Amino acid sequence: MAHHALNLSARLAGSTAIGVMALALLTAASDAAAVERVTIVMDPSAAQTNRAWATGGAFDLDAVYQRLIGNDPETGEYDSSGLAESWEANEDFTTWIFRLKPEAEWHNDWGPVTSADVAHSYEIQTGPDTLATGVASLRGGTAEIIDDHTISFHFDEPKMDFDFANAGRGSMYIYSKAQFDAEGVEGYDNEPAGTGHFRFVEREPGRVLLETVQDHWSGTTPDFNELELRFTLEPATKLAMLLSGEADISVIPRELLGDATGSGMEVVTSEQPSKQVVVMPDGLYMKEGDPAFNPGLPWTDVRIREAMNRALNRDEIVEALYDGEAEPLVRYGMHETHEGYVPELAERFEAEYGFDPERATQLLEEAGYPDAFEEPVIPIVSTVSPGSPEYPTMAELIQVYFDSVGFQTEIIEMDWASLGALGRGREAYVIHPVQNAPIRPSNVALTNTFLEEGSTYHGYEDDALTAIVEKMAATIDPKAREDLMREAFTYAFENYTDMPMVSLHHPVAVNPEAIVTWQYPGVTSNGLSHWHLIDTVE
Amino acid sequence: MPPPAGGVARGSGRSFGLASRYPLVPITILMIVLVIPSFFADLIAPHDPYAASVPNRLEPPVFAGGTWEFPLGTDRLGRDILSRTIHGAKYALSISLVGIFLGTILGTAVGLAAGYFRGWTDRIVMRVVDVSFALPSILLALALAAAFGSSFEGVIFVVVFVLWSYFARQVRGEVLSLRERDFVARARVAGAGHGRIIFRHILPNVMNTVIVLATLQIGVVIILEASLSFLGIGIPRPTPAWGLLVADGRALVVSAWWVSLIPGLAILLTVLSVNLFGDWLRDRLDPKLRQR
Amino acid sequence: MSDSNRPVLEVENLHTVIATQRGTFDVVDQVSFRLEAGETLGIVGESGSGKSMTGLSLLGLVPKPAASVVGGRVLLDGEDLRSKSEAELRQVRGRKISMILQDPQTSLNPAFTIGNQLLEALQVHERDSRQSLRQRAIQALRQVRVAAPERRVHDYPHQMSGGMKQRVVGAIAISCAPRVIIADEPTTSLDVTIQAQYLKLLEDLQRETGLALIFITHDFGIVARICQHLLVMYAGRIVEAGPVREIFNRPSHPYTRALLASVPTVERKVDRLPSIEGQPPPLHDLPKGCRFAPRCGFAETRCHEAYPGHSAGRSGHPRHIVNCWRAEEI
Amino acid sequence: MSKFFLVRFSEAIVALWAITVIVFALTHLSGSPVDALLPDDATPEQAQMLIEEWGLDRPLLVQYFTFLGNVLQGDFGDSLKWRGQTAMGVVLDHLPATLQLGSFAVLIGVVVAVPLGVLAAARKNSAIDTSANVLALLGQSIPNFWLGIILVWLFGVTLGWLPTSGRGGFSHMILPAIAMSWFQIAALTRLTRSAMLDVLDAEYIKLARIKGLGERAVVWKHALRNAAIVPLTYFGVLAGSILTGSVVIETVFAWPGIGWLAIEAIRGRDYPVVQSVVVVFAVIYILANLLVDLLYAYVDPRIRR
Repeated sequence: MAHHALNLSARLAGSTAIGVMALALLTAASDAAAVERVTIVMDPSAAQTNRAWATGGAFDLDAVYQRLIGNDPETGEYDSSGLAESWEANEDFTTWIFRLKPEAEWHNDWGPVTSADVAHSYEIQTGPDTLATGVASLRGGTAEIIDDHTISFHFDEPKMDFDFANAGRGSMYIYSKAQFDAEGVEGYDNEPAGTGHFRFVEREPGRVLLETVQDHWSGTTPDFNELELRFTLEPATKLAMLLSGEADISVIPRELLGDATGSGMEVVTSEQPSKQVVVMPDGLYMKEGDPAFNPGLPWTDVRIREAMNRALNRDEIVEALYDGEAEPLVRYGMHETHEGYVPELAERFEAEYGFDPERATQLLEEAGYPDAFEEPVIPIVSTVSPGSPEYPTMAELIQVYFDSVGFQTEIIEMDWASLGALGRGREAYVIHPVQNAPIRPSNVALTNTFLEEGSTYHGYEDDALTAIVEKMAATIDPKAREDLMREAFTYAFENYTDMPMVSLHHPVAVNPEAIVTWQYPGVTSNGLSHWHLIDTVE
Repeated sequence: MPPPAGGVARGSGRSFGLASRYPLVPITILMIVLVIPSFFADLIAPHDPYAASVPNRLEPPVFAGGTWEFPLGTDRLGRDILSRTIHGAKYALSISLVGIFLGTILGTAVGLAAGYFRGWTDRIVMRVVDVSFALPSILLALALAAAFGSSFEGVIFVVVFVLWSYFARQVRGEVLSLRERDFVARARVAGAGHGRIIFRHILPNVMNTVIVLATLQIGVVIILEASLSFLGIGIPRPTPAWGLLVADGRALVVSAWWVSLIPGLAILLTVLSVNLFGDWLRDRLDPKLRQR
Repeated sequence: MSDSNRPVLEVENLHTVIATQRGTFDVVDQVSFRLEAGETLGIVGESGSGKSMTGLSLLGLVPKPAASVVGGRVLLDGEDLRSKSEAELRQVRGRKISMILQDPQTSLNPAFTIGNQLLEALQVHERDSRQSLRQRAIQALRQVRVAAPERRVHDYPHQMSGGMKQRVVGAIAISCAPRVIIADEPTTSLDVTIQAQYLKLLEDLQRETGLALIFITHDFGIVARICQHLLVMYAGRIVEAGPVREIFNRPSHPYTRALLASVPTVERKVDRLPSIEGQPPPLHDLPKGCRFAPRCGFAETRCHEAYPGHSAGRSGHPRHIVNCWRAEEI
Repeated sequence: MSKFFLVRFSEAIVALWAITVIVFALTHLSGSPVDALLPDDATPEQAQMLIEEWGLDRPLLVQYFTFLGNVLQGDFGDSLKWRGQTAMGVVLDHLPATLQLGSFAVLIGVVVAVPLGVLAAARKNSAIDTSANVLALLGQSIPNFWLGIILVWLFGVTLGWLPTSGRGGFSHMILPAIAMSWFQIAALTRLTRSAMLDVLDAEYIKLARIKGLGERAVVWKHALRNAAIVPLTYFGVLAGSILTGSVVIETVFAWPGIGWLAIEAIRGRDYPVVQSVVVVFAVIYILANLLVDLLYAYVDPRIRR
């Protein structure tokens, strides 16, 4: 009997082994043909749904649905690769007109794309239950259908970033009105029909399967038949999937890229930087009369903020957190491809922000904290944010630097949402990392970062800067705007509103046996786009 | 997260032979890996466990091509893994001791009351125990961490939550049978009050069981702490708690395996020895076994 | 006594040891006896005297791995069981020699019906149709006077009384019609009336089947009632052996005498062995000489120095043997 | 019998109710879904609109009774994170994956641990006993996520024998099930062994040998049938640990079950889904323990009446 049981398990193991071998043979056989299915493994998006307006921007069906405005795959600039062939705003940016491509058509025979679809999409995406990113840039307009392929939006106030809201980082994906009229929103849930290069096949827990639309209306067709998205959180597992051939493309943390290339994989990165990372001394609600102002925060003192910056050895940070693969960041929200770029700041950076622990200690002394810093303790948030696996290590490293110049610090573990809640409650009296992903137009970045009604993850507010940014937001004249932006960036630079860390491209690891290359600019919130440009091995 | 060493301790009656033959081996390992480092970490550890040195990051251990400067290698920030693992013993020991102490006291008290008074007390207590068994502890831990942030106290709370109901159930069972025994009846006839019967007559008789069970939970608690760290709700960094060290280094399992392997070995050795020692203790203390 | 017949069971110098942490010790030593068909042999002794272990040694079922039979011969119908392999021994157990255990409450497996357990005993040894084996099982129950055996086979042990269970154990023992049954204190845990019934049953069975019985007990009343021969054991060795009547009339070993002293008439039932001053010696600390010497009122120097050999019992009966230096003096 | 089950049933309902209260309180304590689901650059105004839309600004008690009222009608609300699906629907979508993996893990546990425990007991202090001892101790000494990752690398990447992760054919189940059952194997082996040792000393085992039964029948039929009650008790605990274990294992192996779902939901503050997960889990736990009671009666005829 005892032997019997052992035999049973031996037989079980045997049959499993045979099964595995058969499986291996099958995969080997299909390898001979061109790549049939491209599998990408990535972190699960925050919201798994077919409704784009119920996501914060990382939308699983980005390859299925399209927006009005496209982005150039190389430069990331707006182009006509979206559903609109052209668009323009009037002089004071209160009216925007979009002309749609007449040849664009819906999957599953829902007909051509019309202005009615756009008006319908605008309505559902700006509803009260929307989670969409930048919805403030969308709201407040009335859609006017001029003809089947022309639509305009009218606003009471200038809406200068409406194009941004309709391009890569925006979430204004266009949904079919015809499908909605026929099936309601459940139609989107069950059998979503888009206009992109890939058609929805099925969504299962942990996985989305898409198929290539043959003879796509745009005239281009990807060279593979299926696109599979797999969602996995564990970095080691994502790497394992790539190395075992289960995934062709893997979105893994930078520190694992070396492991991937060491095993024969290759790294593809976004054409443009896809995000800027800073560490934010939050909770600086310093506008006159703000009840949330906390004078007890040491970093209300600009000298302390400079000392914090001086304490950081940015070369080491790049080395330790980004494997040396990152560009230095000079000013959060500022980028040379956008308005208001101040080139001199880069030159001043070393002198004013450079690593200088002695200067930092001296600044502490000047600010009234001689002989190191007893009280209060500076809370550094260690958090996990999707797409930023390095944050916890960053918190530890910052603590090391801070401690070494005389700060007293503690690390507080907090999930990203709880940090947001602190900000919303205007009591984010903590130091924490935050990112600008993708790098947004300067006006969006400035209003988001420095105004009270901006994002809850930013907390530097003072009267002078608020005045500059509000004035900029209300200004239409391009030259005047440019000047105000430069003024705002310079002011922020000189007042050490944050600790600039790095500017990053978005890398993915690919299996060279399946993937030749993939060109994407890095303009979406998770950095990925232009799925049809995945080029597979013939 | 593993369940408490459920029936493992209870009912497992007789231990494997190894422990009873060589009780000194697990005790020695425990001393070396857990106890001595806990008390003398500052003396033994070659480096400050928090001192980072980026240029020395991810140095391999000396037996894998590293240098004696960092005998067991360094982590992402160039911190000495040997020193961090040595200091980690403190946290392993304190979490286990505090968590098990509180969980045991609470569970034993409740179990004593339920088993002794029976009736409604018992019914209510056992329903609460049922609820706490049916409530997934890991979700509780996640919710608590989201509400209050993760902390040493939070980990202790989860440990106590996992353990108390288990102890309550075991102790109640023992008490139910004890209270029918002659010496309890005699004490009652002699006019002893409830308090006296419970503390003088019943408690001493369940103590052995409780001590053995508590010892065997040390391993459970250390593994639990590791699971909580895996979920990012364990002891906050940069504290070098073993679970956190293993969880933190897990992504580097291929290229810098030592980051998670070394603290992992510390966990393995400790839990292994604790279980062996617990087996030995059970052989010693369990009266049912002594007859044999 | 029919000396012309070959004995059913002949045991020579049986030697069983037990290994403990303190070393290896004799639990059964120099035990020899013979048993003829239809005969009943009683073995008496205090707890730990090795009487149960002797029974188990005969079957080769001493608790492993601690204990093992290391010497002697056990001839059952002329075949030496000691030279048989475990597989061959299994053929003998239950079929030629069987055993009834002390506690009926625990000797039946609670998880199976008694019919199942009876049937199993038969199936091991008999190649016959399930149906006819079933009939034999019922027949065995009937033999042990279980009422309505056809219905009882479906019962679980917990549905029966203690006496009834012991009958079932008896039925299992006789089901394959063995030559020898070892009954290890089978009536100790039964109350007095049931005990008497059970003894009667054993006697009846013995008469019907001619089997030989080894009756392990500490109750001289029972010995007097059903045994023809008797072994008195102390600390693993036989101290006195012989026909019951001869030993009762002329007990020759001080130990036997002490035992019998508290049993004035053979008719009186005694539940426990009468108390004798002192404790039997622990296995790990056996005296060098006579093992009873430390408790013996007659002990002299030689008793403490060497173990006495066999000598004739005081009755003068040829099979009455005693191991005592002073057997003739006292 | 029916009274017994009636009492058990009503107690289960009360327990479930208590669990909903605790979970409701905890999830609401843990923060607002708005913070978890909105993008980083969402404005406070956008957050406020959502709070009103989802009714999160109403008193907690009002929210609880609304929830309870809906639950009594079988409605656990709509998921906030998996928009377009009901909360219970999301849970039921993920449940089969966990049940499949969980039952396979339990099966592995039983198939490995019970024979191992039996053999270890039957040949006490033999090589098998020692190996079982070592295995059991090792199983309890390694954090399961770490074991999971090592299994992935060894069998998924280095040897390439098995898929690393995800749900698919039978082969996908092997590694996660082993990682999940590892600890259980350890516990179950020890339990079975000690229960067997107790039983092997019993008189009826002696009697079975006296009958001339072979060791196999003695050990595997007579002893195991009686020893089985102890590992069976553990089955109840096992059922309870499936979800707990699955949280970690499903994350490592990207297995889309309710353990993974539970984490996602609690991180996304998706109250309706968290509540549904917990209720489903509690129901599974209660059912499993009911099943254990029934199996008891099968194994031990003394309880049957």
